[in-house]
Amino acid sequence: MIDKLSWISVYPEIVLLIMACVIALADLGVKSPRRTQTYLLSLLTLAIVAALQASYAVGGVTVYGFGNMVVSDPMGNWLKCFATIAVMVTLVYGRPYAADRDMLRGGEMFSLSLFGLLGIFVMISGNNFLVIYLGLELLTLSSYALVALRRDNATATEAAMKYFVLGALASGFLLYGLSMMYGATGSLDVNAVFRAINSGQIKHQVLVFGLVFVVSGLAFKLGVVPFHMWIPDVYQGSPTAVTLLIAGAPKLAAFAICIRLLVEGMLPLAIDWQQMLMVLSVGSLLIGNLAAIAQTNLKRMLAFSTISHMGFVLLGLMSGVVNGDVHYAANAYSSSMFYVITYVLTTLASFGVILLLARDGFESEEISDMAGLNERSPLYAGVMAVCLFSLAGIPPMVGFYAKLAVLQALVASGGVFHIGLAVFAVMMSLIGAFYYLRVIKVMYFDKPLTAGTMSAPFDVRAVLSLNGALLLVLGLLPGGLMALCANAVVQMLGT
Amino acid sequence: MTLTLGHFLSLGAMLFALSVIGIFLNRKNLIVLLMAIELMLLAVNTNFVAFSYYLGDMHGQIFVFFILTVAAAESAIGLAILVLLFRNKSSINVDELNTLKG
Amino acid sequence: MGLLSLAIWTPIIFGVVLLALGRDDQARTVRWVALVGAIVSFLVTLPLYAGFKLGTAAMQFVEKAPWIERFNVNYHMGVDGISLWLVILTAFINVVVVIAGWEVITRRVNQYMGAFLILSGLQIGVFCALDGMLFYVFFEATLVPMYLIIGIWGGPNKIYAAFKFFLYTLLGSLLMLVALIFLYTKSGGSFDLATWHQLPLAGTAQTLLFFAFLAAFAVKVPMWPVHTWLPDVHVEAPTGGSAVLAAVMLKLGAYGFLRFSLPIAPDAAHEWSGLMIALSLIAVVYVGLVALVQTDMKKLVAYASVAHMGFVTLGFFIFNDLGLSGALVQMVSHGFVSAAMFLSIGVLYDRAHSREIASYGGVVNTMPKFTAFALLFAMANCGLPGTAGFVGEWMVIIGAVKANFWLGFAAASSLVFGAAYTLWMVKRVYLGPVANDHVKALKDINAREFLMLSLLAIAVLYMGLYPKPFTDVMDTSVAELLKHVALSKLI
Amino acid sequence: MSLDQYLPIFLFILVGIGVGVAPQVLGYILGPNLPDSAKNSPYECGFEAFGDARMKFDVRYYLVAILFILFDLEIAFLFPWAVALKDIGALGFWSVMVFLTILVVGFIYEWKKGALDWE
Amino acid sequence: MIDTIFALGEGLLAAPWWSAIGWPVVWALIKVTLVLMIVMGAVTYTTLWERRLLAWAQIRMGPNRVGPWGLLQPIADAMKLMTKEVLRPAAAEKFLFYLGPVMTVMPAMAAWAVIPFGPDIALANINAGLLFLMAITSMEVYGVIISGWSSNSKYPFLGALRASSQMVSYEIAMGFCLVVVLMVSASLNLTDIVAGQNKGYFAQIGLNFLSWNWLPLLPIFLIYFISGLAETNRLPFDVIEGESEIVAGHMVEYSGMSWAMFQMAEYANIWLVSVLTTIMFLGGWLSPIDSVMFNWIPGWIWLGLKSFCVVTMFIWVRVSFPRFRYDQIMRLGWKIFIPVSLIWLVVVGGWMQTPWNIWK
Repeated sequence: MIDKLSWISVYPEIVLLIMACVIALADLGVKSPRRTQTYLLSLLTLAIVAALQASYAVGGVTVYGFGNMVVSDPMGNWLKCFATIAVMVTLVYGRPYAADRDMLRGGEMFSLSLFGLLGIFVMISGNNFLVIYLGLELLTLSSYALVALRRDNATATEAAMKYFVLGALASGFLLYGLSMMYGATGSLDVNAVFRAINSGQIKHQVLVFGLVFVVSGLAFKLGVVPFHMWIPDVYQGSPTAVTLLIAGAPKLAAFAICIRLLVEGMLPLAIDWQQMLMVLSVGSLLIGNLAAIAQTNLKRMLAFSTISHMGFVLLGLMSGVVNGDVHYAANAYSSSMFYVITYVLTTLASFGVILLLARDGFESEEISDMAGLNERSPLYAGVMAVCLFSLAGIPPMVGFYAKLAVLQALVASGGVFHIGLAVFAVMMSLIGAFYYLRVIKVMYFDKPLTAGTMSAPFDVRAVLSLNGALLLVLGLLPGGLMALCANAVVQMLGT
Repeated sequence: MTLTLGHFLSLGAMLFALSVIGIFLNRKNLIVLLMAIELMLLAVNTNFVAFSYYLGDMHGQIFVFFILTVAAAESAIGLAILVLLFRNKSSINVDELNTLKG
Repeated sequence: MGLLSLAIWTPIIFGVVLLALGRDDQARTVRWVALVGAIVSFLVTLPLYAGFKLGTAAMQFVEKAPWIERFNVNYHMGVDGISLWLVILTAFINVVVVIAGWEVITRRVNQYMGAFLILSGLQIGVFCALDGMLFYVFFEATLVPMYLIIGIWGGPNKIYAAFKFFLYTLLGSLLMLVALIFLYTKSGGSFDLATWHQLPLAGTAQTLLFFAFLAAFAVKVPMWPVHTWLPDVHVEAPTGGSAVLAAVMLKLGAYGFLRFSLPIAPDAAHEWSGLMIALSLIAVVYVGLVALVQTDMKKLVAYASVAHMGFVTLGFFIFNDLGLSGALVQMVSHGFVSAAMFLSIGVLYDRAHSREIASYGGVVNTMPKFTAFALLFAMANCGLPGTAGFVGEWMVIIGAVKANFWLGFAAASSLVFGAAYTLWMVKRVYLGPVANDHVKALKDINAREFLMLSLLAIAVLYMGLYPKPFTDVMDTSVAELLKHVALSKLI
Repeated sequence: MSLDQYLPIFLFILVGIGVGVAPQVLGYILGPNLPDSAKNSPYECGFEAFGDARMKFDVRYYLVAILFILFDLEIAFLFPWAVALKDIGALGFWSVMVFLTILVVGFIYEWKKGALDWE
Repeated sequence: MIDTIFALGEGLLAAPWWSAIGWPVVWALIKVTLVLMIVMGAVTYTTLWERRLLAWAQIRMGPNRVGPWGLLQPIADAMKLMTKEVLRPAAAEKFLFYLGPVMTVMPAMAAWAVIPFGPDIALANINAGLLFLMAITSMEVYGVIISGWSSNSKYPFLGALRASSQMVSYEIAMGFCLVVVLMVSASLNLTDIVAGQNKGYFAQIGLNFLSWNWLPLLPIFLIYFISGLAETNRLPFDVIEGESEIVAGHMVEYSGMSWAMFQMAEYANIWLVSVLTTIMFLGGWLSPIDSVMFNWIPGWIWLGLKSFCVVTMFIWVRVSFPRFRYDQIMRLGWKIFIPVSLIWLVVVGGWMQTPWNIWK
């Protein structure tokens, strides 16, 4: 029986769950076409949850609850905190867009976002295959529905269908792998699995067989080559607000389950999964960057760039353990964590600008739609430029430090081969710089197609400016966030 | 002949392979695709139940319960999307999902 | 806040304020704020020279504070004899550029001025950084404003030029990044340059590092054969952009050789010095010939820049006192001269909107004051005694002769080419009868342009007639560097 | 695992199928077999059939199907709980109360959204 | 030749697998057939009973010509149907068209496998009896859908949609009812469920019928019964074959024995629901009062009697109530039955947590 529940480990989740339900029901009585009440209540909830998570994270205590089913550790708490903020920002950016496109007839966008966030929380907290799976599904099911929120839009529904099919396929792969792991180790508990593998009494082939499927499933979720097919279509097809929701916070969760499953659960198999991750990341860097060049649709281009960025994240993950030496683990995983967090931050701002440009009935999705943005609004052009430079990894934007951290982890952990990999990675980011620059070129060097200036609600303007400024400030002073990631990962590994 | 774990695992593997083939080779009907996805989850369930029985550990069966539920929710959403898709495109042909390309 | 921080952040803060506040309908205010910013930024660099202690090779005005503790990156700054004049040069050129863009730029003035101010701060940062990562951050960050300057205010083919500039230089520096990370790992977790200078390294590692740094710096300098971006960029960039590019940005690469390639991988530097000298000579001789056939004034000066920078790298890799200090002097003097050349072309271009040599002729008749300045700068460009250009080139040539007579001979031959292409251009553009109606309509320079050109003229003449303040500052540091490079670091 | 008791079930299913098949075969053999086009056309109140029978139908049927899937699985969850309720005590009871609360939230939601209306 | 065959037969009979599998199979088959004979007999005569009862209620004669009191009427009907032509619309899916009736009848028959007719009389006394029932009766819907769809005709199609929606809707309410029953009986085994009703205060003082589930679970009992009506598509919930709207629903295109299959399934299902109601709420084979007077009567007779009463209730409802509108049916199912059964589920669950729990 469950001897101790440790409710404290899930208080934020409980708050979020209750509030998500309350919001779903309360929204039924809301008449406002822009869902102001629902919106404010959602933001309030998210703010409370974020604060709660941050206070947990600062407390730095690791609590196992519900018979070891969930764990609340600083790494998870920080990730959850950032995910909450990401969802919050997304809602702020997305509301005018959604309101213009008839997506706010009901408050589903808000309640589903909150449920999706709950899924993210559960994924991050999960210390058991079952819990992780449930969180994953809660997130993806909410996302499917969100993508299809524009009911009359053929592209959106097509994207939803593709997302659904490939997402379900990914879940299937992951589950199959998990079932094999369960069969081999006899437990669903991540720690118990670790102990079982570490005992060395289990046949290696069986474990690797399961591992292949687990890694493929994770790769699907992260969207790395060759499991990336859904990313461009879904990014492009979804309503931009939803694209942002998919592109932002879930990446944090995907990173977290990689850590939970691969590191906490299967670290003794590191040699095997490292190789797989390496292949995946090389492929992602190559395909993601090369394919991005050919795109004319901004969202699609950013989708391919996401693929390449996830390749970088995997580079960090794969350089944690060298020949069984776990000395570099903290360094490597924290670099990945830093990368993911900064990536999400950047993505938020860049999609925020795209959302802002999209007027009623006009999707600002083509790169050419950005023409002369600098003439129309130097502020938004500036924010977008900062984002793109950050994505390209140009200092002093924060994206540079992310790349630096990952490359450092890569070089530190290996010999000539890893250095070669690092050179390959920087070459690929050079290609990346090209297509980011292209967008900047369109924004700054081209003549605007329309003369109109940009207008946006106050909340959007404020958050967007703050977001852009944060990219720069973090670029000048990245130390704090890096230290935060490092501490969190060290504590995670310590337990 | 006695049934061993291997038999159940082979069954699971076959179902899984079948569903993967169904997903990748099927170019005609999206409903078949949805069914293949369900089949995939069933393959996983077979695995879990078999392992659970042979390990004498109940957790695997509990997992199956949850997978079933999730599968139901998933098919509900899948079908909902399918209906939307049909309304918008008047077709559920896999090959006609080609607006998004590049 | 130390003097160096002040020198770096004053222009940057002014720049950011300009970006944030300025609008085109307040262009006047924007210009004045920019000018004040530039002048203040320049003034804060002067105490550096005043307070600089001669006779020591140690870093001065050192500031050190932890920056990114996780990677042991420090906000570590300092100047020595090598970098001091480059800092001052940068701030000076910035003032001149702000004046140069005063009336010419009418579109998004705040962004233009802001970009230059920020760029200036970043460049000063590069010269001051004593931490590998800090250096890299400043080094790379300079690309962003320059890219925008070229792209927004550039000529008809600006987009091609901007991309070429950005990607070429980024390619090199990314390799350097890997090298930096490698060094960080090798040195047990430090980005400190002084630590790296003492770090013993194996031969292969040194070679690889040397080439990784070469990739970054050679592109930036630029050395033959990776110089091709420079003429394109110069042609398309606005006048101010060209001036800063030629005067300061090229020096970033040259400076990098002195801070990274030579002291960190001295054995590799010696081993590959033959190659480097060869490349430098090709730059000097061959590119000098190429300059001869240019019909576009800016392109001509751009190729001349490549040739002059060839002198600099030549000076570095002959490893003697005269060569190295000559190269340093050449860096500073080329900063003044090339900026002046580009600004002169800019003055003409603003009036006639053409850079073709053929569309001018007899400018002296309509613009006598301007022609006087232009002749002075042209002489400096071809290294006539009494001008800034002479000192550096002469020292390098003597250094080269010391090392090897034929080397010196080849280098000296470039003086002939330099004189040839510069003077030929002068003859065709400025001298002779008025060639056409455009020239006839030219108005002589106004007070602003006069101020701008005379500032440069003073600098050029002062440096040519009395180079002692420059060489004095450099001597100790150069000697120290040579001593360091002479020691093998092989393990 | 004792499967003895399942043998009759298996046989029952087989026999059940037999009960379904045999009379139809019998009827086919014993009855006349004289089809004509009127007999073989679909019934439409005596009129000629028009249009395709594979028509679009009200989306609410489909909604009911989806809701059924979900609710039926909730019931599947409740089955083992109900059987074991006497053993698992208050904790078990309250856990499922939480579960049911969430279920009820969904139920209220769809009710208010009009998914259950058939006017 | 004959000797060889005989020897082969001998050998087969003597083989160990035969005694291990063969005999149980044969024995089980006999029992299965027996049960089905009884069920089919009951089905046949229920039709007669219904017609007579309807006639009596409407003050007319009903079938009384064939045999004494019309007792041979069902046989005659069967003969008639057997010699009718089996029609199939040209546009129908051939295989599915004939599969429809099979899929309808099969569950109605197979479900009897787990029904206990007495304390030890069950063909398959499995632990998951109720689960099996849930599973097999759910398959009923397939028959309806398949037949409605494969006919490739509009009325059957609409009828099938309506029927299946209605059936699945009420299945949820039924499911909740079953959950409540399970809560108090703590077993999925039907024999245990019946045995569990023979406990408690009233059973000790001999008033068995008051300790049966129907009393403490009265709302559930009612919901279950009414849902049973809807599940079997009986009046007042038989809009799917409402003559005035869509003729005969999914069976429009069927004739002859194919059509008879649907009728057979319907009546078999009525009996099944009745027997289940009896088992779960009315004490199964238990005698209503614990006295010598009743106890000598065998359990299966009690079961039969109680079930017969429930079946008669089905017919009485048909006589008495007008047909519901379709939207009313759906409203009743979703908006009344499901909430009420849910609430009662919570109430019973809470009750069981209190000291006044009567199902210890």
